[in-house]
Amino acid sequence: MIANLPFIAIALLIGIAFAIILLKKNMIKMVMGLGILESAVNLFLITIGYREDGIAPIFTNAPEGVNMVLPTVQALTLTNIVIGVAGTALMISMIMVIYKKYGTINSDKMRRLKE
Amino acid sequence: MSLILDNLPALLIAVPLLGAFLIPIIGRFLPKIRDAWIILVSFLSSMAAVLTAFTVYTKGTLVYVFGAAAGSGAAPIDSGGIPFRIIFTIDGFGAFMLLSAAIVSFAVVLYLVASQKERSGKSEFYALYLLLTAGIFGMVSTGDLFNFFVFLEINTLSGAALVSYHRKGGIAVEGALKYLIVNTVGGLMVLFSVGLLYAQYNSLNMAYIASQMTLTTLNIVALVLFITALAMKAGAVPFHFATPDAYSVAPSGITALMVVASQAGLYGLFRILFTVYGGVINTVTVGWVIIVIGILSMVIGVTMALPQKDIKRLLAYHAVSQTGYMLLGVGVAFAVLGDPAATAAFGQTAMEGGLFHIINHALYKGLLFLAVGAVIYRTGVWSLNKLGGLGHNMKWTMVFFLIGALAIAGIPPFNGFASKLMIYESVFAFNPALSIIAMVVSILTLASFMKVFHSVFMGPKLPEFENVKEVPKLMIAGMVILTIFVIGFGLMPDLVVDSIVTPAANALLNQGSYITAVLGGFL
Amino acid sequence: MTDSTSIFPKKVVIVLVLLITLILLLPAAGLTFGDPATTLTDQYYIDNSQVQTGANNVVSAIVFDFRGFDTLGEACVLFVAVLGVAMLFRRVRK
Amino acid sequence: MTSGLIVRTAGRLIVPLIFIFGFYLVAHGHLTPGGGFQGGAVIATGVALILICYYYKDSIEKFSPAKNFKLIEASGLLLYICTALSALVLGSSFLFNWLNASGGLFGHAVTYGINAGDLFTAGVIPVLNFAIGIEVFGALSVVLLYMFAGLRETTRAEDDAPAPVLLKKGKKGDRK
Repeated sequence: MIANLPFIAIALLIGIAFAIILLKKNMIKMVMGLGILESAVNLFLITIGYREDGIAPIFTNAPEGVNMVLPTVQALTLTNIVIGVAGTALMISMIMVIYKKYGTINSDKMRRLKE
Repeated sequence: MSLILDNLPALLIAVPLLGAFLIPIIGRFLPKIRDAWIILVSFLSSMAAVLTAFTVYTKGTLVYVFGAAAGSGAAPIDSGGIPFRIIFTIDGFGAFMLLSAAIVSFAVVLYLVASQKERSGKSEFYALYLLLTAGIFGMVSTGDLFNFFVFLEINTLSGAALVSYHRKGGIAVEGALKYLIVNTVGGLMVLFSVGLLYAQYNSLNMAYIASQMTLTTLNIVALVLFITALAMKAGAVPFHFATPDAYSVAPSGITALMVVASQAGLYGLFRILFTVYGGVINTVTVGWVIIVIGILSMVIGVTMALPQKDIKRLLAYHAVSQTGYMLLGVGVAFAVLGDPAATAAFGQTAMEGGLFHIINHALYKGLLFLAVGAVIYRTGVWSLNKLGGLGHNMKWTMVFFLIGALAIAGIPPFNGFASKLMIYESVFAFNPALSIIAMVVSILTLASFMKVFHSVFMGPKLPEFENVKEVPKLMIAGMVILTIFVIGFGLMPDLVVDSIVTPAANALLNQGSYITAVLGGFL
Repeated sequence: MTDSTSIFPKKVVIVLVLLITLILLLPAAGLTFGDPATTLTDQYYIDNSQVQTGANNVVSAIVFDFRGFDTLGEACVLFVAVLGVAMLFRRVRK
Repeated sequence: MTSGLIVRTAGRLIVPLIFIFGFYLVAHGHLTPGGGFQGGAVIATGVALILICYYYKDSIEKFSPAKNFKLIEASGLLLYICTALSALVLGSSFLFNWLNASGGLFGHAVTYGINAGDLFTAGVIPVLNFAIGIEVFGALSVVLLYMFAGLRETTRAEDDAPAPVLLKKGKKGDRK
């Protein structure tokens, strides 16, 4: 069980992220919660691709006769990181515009949509 | 010509993307031809989608391998029969969704070119529009789980950016932010479950995973996450809170396409349920989960819609309610999937009704949003209390709105009636109570729309709307396209069901044919 | 079922979060760290990346060749974000 | 409206090195850890450093306005999709690696197994790496520039004021 520590850490990270997203009223903190969630998923992807004593899957000047870790999940993680950056950039910009118009980033004070 | 026909699935994505990438350059140096360019690109991508769908209906499932050398199959022999490249698998259901997206996206472009004429930031707007179209096309054609996630993110981000287009003193941005946060969480849940499946089967191809699928705890966790996340995307009830906020503040034309975008989430849900998990899970339990989500969406959507004063918000709640019909029909079909006799008796019809409702909903809800957008375009007023007497000056818009309203309420001879009748009949055979709920919801929908119609178009001419004119011709052209399909599908339901809906239903019900199409002789 | 945004009762949230965490602890029981269940696809990539793509870096070979289409999609996501940011901060010209 | 002398001088020294390092990461993406995304992001940090050293208004005057970066980004994407489409014209499928081991550009045959690495291998992969590098560099720079443009710039007096003036009261929404 203790060898599976990374998976337990992932579950805890996701729990923390959801708690932040659902409880915090400061929108920047909600976006930070999303960032934690995304990092947890990235960590999960990397973790499932690890092989005992593996090296990075690159042939240039690699040592002889060792296992390589699984490369696909690393490619997926790379993709997800960029997607996460894009999403965060968009969210932060939206919050900046909201702050300019409303003067607040508290999600309690800005629910004008409710009428 | 054979170059185009051989590579249709690639062109489906490449054409809108190429168009979108060129728009910043065209907008900077040749702003005069920008409108013509966007109409051309949208027309070409819609044509590519229609051609793809036609090829699928005539020649069977299309399998396209990205980056493979000419002549090598989906699962090369030296890999031991595992498809290791990204594969587009377009079967009857994918082709069906492509058709619906193609029709709506082209009609909406015509509308938008006229209605957004006076606004700033159009280069970005149109590029995002094309990217949203490409995202929908990609979601419904891909046969690869991670690729599905990537297109889901394109769909989400471009949808959110488009919602925020008008800004409206921050309200639009707020709606967009809410939509973006909810859907990003959903997207990450999809990715987590993709990771769970990858950890067990070391593959991302849907067909390969389906062929290896067994019932483990991890797979159940993954299924729960998939259902939650894709129901979020589709705007079904426990997660519907972002949908009305986003739809009510988006530009009207965009909302029409967003309906299709949320249905792409529904596509993913059905694809995962039927194709990936179809053979192994307890279909009765999961089917009832889907049915309950559907019933809740129907009832809560329509009850929230009734007291709304904001006309677009009202339509958005009806969109939630109509999503329930699709979930109900397909949920019933999934619940009886393990029972061939029941499937033959009513499951197949329920499935066809649910799927037929997808395209019908895209068409008439698109028409309604465009008509309401036309009213707002001329008057600038959202509130039902302040509108009135517009039928005198906006005759065409009134006719289009009436057609859409009758179609959504399920009145013959419009298309909503055809699909709702199929759902009522088959669900009645499954469980009469569900069918009665569906009918009651339909009556409430009719009541709600009669109220809207009366308060917007009927009554005496109001002095403040004295000078309101009919909308420009291009906007009418966009609405006419959708109206033709609404009436056409209503007049010839049998023809439509036989030619496009039945292949879609068969594609979902027959899991083996999907797997064979990709993996070929390696089973 | 109200129209609420992020304002749930605290107790509900805590229960929900605990539930999510517990469900996600299941993978820890089902998977082993450092020893993937099967490695068919990945071993194929490692063995064939030099033959089929000529790249020494297997991750690069996957990102740009075997799964190059994903990368196109990902570049699009970044493009979407840029267009969205540009649209949000645009100045309205009169 | 500029930051201090030390920051500016250090920035001038470091920025070219950042650009060169980013270019190296992009160019060697198929041989060593790195690639288009990483290299593009590194180059964009150089842009960020310029923004920090010279503030927004001076930077866009000295450097380049955001709309040019948008063109750079679009051209990177066009390079990617045109490379992908070129394989269609040659009769294979979208994104096929037709330059690999062809003898032409980036077409040297690779030694299988562990080797020292040859820059001119891997066919279209380096081309796509450059395309993505250009795209990411443009994209992140545009995002940075627009975000800076959306901010209210502080004046020199505010910058030099003692900290409590700026950080007064944690109450959100007080400042207009």
